Amino acid sequence: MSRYRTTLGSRVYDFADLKSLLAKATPLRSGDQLAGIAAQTSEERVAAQMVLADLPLKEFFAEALIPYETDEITRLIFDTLDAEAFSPISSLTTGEFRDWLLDNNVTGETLARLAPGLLPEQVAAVSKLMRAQDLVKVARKVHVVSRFRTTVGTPGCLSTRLQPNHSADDPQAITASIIDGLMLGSGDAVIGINPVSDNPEIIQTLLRLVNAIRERYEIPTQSCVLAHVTTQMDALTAGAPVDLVFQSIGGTEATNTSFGINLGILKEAHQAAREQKRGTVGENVMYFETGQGSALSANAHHGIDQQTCEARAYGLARHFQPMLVNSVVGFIGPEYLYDGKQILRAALEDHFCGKLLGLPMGCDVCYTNHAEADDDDMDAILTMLAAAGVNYIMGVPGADDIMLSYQSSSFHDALYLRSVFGLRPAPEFEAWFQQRRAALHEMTALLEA
Amino acid sequence: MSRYRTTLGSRVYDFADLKSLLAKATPLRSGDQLAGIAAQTSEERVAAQMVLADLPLKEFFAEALIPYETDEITRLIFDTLDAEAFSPISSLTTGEFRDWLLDNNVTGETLARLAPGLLPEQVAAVSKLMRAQDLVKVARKVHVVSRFRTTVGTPGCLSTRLQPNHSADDPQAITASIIDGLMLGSGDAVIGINPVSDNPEIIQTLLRLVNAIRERYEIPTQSCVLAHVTTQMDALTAGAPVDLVFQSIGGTEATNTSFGINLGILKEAHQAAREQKRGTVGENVMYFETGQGSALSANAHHGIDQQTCEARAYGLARHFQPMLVNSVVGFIGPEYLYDGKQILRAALEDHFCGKLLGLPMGCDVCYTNHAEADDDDMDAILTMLAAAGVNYIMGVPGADDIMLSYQSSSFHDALYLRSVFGLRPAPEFEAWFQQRRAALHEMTALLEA
Amino acid sequence: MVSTTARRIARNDSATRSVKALTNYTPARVSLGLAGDSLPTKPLLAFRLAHARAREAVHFPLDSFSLAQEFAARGWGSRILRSTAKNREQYLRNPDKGRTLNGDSLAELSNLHRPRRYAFVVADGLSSLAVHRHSASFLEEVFERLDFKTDEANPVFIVHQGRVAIGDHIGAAVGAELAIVIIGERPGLSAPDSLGVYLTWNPKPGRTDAERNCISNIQSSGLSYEAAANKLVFLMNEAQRRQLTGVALKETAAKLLE
Amino acid sequence: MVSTTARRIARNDSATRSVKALTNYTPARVSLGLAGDSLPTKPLLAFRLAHARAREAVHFPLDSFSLAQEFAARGWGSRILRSTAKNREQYLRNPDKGRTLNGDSLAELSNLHRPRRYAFVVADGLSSLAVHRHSASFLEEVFERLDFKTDEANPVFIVHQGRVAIGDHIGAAVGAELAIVIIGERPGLSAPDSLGVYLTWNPKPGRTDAERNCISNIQSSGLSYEAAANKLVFLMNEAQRRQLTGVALKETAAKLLE
Ligand code: B12
Ligand code: B12
Repeated sequence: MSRYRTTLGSRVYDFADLKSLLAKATPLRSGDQLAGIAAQTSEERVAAQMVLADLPLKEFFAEALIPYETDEITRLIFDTLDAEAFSPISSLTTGEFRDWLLDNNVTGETLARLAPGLLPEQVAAVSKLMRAQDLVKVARKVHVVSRFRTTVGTPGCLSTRLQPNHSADDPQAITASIIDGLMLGSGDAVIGINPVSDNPEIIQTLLRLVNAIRERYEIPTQSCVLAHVTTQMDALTAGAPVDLVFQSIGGTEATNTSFGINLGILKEAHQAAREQKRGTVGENVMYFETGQGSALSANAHHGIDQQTCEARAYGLARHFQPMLVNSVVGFIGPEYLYDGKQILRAALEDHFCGKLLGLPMGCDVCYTNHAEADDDDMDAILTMLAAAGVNYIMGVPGADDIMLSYQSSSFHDALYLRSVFGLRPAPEFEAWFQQRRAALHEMTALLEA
Repeated sequence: MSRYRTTLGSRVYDFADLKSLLAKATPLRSGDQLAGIAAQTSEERVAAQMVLADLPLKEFFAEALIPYETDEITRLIFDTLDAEAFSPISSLTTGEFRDWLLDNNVTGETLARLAPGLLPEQVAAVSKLMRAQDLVKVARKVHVVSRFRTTVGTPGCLSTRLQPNHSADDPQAITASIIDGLMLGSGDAVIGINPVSDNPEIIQTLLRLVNAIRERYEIPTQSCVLAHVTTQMDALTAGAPVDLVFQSIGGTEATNTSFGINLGILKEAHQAAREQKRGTVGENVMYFETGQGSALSANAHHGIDQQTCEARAYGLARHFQPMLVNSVVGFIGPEYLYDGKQILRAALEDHFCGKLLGLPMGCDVCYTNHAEADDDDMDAILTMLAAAGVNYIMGVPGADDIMLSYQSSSFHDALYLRSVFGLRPAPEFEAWFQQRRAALHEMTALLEA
Repeated sequence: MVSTTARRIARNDSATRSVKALTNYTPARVSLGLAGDSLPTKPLLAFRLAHARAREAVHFPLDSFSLAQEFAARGWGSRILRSTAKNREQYLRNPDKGRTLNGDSLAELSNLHRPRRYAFVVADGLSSLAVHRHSASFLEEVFERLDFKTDEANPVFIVHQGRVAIGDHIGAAVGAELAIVIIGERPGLSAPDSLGVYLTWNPKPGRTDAERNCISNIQSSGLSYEAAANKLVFLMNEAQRRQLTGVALKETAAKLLE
Repeated sequence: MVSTTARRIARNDSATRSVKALTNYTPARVSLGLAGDSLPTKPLLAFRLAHARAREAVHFPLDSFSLAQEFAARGWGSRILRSTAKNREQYLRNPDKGRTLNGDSLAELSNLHRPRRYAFVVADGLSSLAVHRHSASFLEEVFERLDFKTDEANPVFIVHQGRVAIGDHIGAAVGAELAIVIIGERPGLSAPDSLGVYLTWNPKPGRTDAERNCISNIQSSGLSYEAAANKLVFLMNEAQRRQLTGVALKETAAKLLE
């Protein structure tokens, strides 16, 4: 008989351990079903939530989901935890933690102070108890501001990553998309290209391309080419202009191994990028992408539900004071998040968990063509995330990424959110935009070169 | 070969008539599938939308979906149409109408002037072309204000219907729910009881009950008991205090026949209620509920899609300058709106169409236990509707209507929206609430009586 | 802001005390408290549990055999019929299938046709639970008040996957003046077992709901069997007298809250 | 507000003219114009049409027979294999099933085991369209550049419902040093037919993606067959020389945009 147990009516619900309790308490999603760890019935799910609600937060310190010895992320998280920061909530259960988070006296500042004391697992746990509206309400209290050449995440701002990908890394094509985005006010979080190639020479060319545009038009923003981190490091070493260093990360060591990275590589990259001193208003230099399902997809989830794995990825990310973190929430496919409903829920959870853990969270609001979702679902996610105070979203021409083959948010989508919620771009970028708007169409000159 | 025709690739799409074009252009929903009128494939749906987009708005005047001779709603709509009001858009196609609606120079005032010139079918048609975000963006321009003892629908306000139903019409139980709602700031749109009984004596008792509470505590609001309109008229004649007169209405004469009403009955009721002169700040006296699916459910849809039927119900409603109109969007069940996604889409369409036709639209954001939906879906709908500027939502204790057996929005949900969007109750009610809040708990005295 | 005020009030001790008291007066979810402006965790989870269960209740199958036995134990005849809805999924997505009898059932009724006053129909509707819990006891009260005996020739019709309008078909098929459909209402969070009664004069396919009367919420915190039976019998008598049911007929039998 | 500005700019005539020009440079959905701050109706409907079609493309079944014939016409041997995913629904919801061979296919491979350099695998992945359109022409370019002949003993493996990692199983089963998986990438709105290539040294079940290299977006507005073949052959040679694939191996063969 386990410690995680309850009786509802005539049925006894017994949960083997903390990780299966967390998995069963998670709102329904295909990935956890695929992993065979989801609740079998809705009642079982509620039973797990009830047990979880009564679980003292302290107990999470006693039961590492992946042993300290075998996982460097577990080690990183436990070794850097700030026990002092945790003390205001040390007596609470997970359910009481939810109530406390919703309390109007618990402000963004309170939560910012709390962040370093929180385990990702505690944050994942409380998110499982929350309604969508709770995830919005609490997240919007927290403002995590990051800075490089723009200031992203201040209240009242919504930034965008301009994502001008092309299926052959054609510089002119990429330039055309960049111009299109800039003219529509996009690109203040980063101009970030996913290169189709892993060829180091091409990566350098793209880095120089964006840098040249940025310098020529004095655009206050940062650039990034989202190749594998090792390829970016090669480019940096070769003298290419690297602003932000990107990497996909996961919440278990094994996931990251499958991505060809580890803590050491990330630390090196972080240090190298900081030493470039290319930022003007700040020195947040890392850009991370995450997403529910990547651990399971790599058979690296250790029986942990995908949302908890995701929160652990944030536990890793926060170590690097990143400029940008976003979940690419609907990016992989229906095997992890089946439809618009599951993508919405995951988007809100990810944003909430990231913010609570102190990260400058954006979101790639997106879906693939094999998922059960469409643009209406994206509108709901965008709207809820804007209400939740998301730092940034993607800006992809017409929402169609012609290289990554999925649909993200468009430049127009950002305008929708800005107009409905009265949001503005990062202040540096907005000032530039105001000054330069008349001349912006001259940028097409770049294409004649 | 019909006029409604297009070729996509190698496929020819031919739509028999306007109503089937409208049906095929509608976003997927179970009701239209049930009726056998939905598009068979997504491509066919887009084909229909393309043909519809190219259709001049004028042509809607030429083809009444239900013949003038056989349907009194068609007659009402055509007979009262204001051709002058329509003139600014008389040259547009449906697709151009969408673009025009989104234009920032087209303000709420422009749209208010346009309303009397619009056919419900034109509004339904353009809504089918719109994304969810468009439905939000256009609707939020329009402010339809209505007044009785409170002013509902002004910018920055979100009101609630307090819905204190009880499964045996127990006055104490109902009073307890009213007190609970008032204490949480609910009830400024109306205190509206659905009586489980159709017994005229009981209806009168309930009317007197709410009236007494309202008078004793000087609450600036209106009351309503949502029995059949004929039963309310009996009560009014018998001298019971009737503020607003309620009725469920549909968009075809046959639907209304199945509801036991017709235009004549509604006109009588409207006049009788106005003659009471019980309003203080205005004389909007009607409360209508609608909802996609009711026509089909009564086999009274004439092969018209459920969303167009719904818009026609608004075409009927606007004739009575109602105080409140709301779609009970997820109320009936999955046979008409299958899941949270379909309910969300319908809610936004209904709100948009109603507002465009000049109605003070609220929404009963709700679902039944046989539908594929849950509270997270409601949060998305609530959030999007608040962004769209909905006039009011329901306030049901704990979201659980113990008599109607469905889940609506709770008092807490309204607080969520008010806090996230900075919205306030109707001004008269808010002033009262500020003054009386300290004394509100004394209302429990009512229960001892 | 109202929200702030409301919170303050709910926290005010004396207020909290009196707010608690509200739960004595109604089974509705009142006095849930506030976490900030939001629902606290406990009532939130209670709500979710109720939702999980109500969703299950929709799918409980009707055990018509045991229901027929219950009826038989009371000396009543019954017949088990089926609508054209083959299963719950079909029933839910296509209400018309729940409104018509399948071929076998129709055939079975053909030799039952003869002029008669009543056709009593008990249908699962959206809650077989309601039918199992309440239909026998309720019918007992009704039959007591009526000059009426069920037997093999005048059975209670038990219907699988039925909707209200199936009473029109049954009533017409057996030649009844009045169809009385006793049906499981959709399960709610607080009452998964609520029974409704729909009364139709001169039942035949095509009748609209405007031509029926309804008595709803027969369940433990709703209408009692006695009160409901009083109302029904009143309506049945009036229907017979005025030869109609529906909007024009109002139930004025019962006093408030008996 | 940026939105207002952007609108003004897009309406500015000269701006509009130059914005139009952007479409000459990229197939991306640029210069879509503005209706207010929103997407105008025409590009909105074009987007929806593309979505409807891309969703269909996911479900086009692989016609392995005609593909094998195409290969045979070029003098290549081939074998048709199946993963354990029985149908598309299973394939989509359970990627692991697309990563393992079914019993029959495994058995078929057992007599093919012998040391060999390459196992070429052509799998439908998420787009059989991509495989049908590009795999033969692409492989032609590859084979031209390689000292390699396919035949019955060294066939191209055509896989139904396959994922990238199925190359590990096939490669191991037939004893290959290198598995080259040519697979349909997920269909996008603009390219429903994009082909990807994944290269794995010493393939065996359990390899991670960090141990592979990838060449992506072989399609009409992406990488040409020639450029892709150059990259692939470069990587294959380097893999053989350094006895590894994956993160440590960078493709430095091709110049920019050849
Ligand atoms: C989905 C996807 C992912 C998912 C994979 C998880 C999953 N279950 O699918 C996630 C988000 C985890 C991911 C991560 C990365 N990806 Co990726 N990914 C894709 C994408 C969009 C689709 C792949 C697809 O459809 N495969 C076909 C299906 C049928 O097969 P599958 O077996 O289901 O898919 C497997 C492979 O796609 C593999 N995979 C995914 N990405 C990569 C990258 C590399 C280098 C390798 C070897 C394998 C690999 O993961 C899947 C599961 O095993 C492609 C772009 C495209 N249009 O194809 C990019 C793409 C393949 N990825 C790319 C990159 C760079 C990465 C990262 C290295 C980014 C980074 N800096 O961290 C990481 C790490 C990859 C790794 N070593 O695991 C590049 C590869 C460039 C190159 N020529 O090497 C591509 C082309 C996109 C791009 N241009 O940025 N990716
Ligand atoms: C769903 C519903 C509706 C839907 C019906 C459409 C549909 N396809 O289901 C809509 C929204 C259209 C509706 C309308 C009205 N309803 Co109604 N409805 C209900 C509800 C919530 C559930 C019914 C149910 O589960 N039935 C069981 C299923 C298995 O059977 P069914 O065949 O699918 O359902 C049919 C009947 O329910 C019928 N029906 C629905 N309402 C009414 C009302 C009356 C008086 C009659 C005779 C029939 C009827 O319509 C359905 C389709 O034919 C009940 C409350 C409850 N808890 O049961 C109220 C309820 C039955 N309705 C009620 C009322 C008052 C009305 C209206 C008269 C309100 C008004 N002022 O206009 C209108 C018009 C009714 C009419 N004559 O058609 C009252 C009846 C009170 C009484 N004792 O007479 C109830 C009890 C709720 C209430 N207290 O307000 N309703």
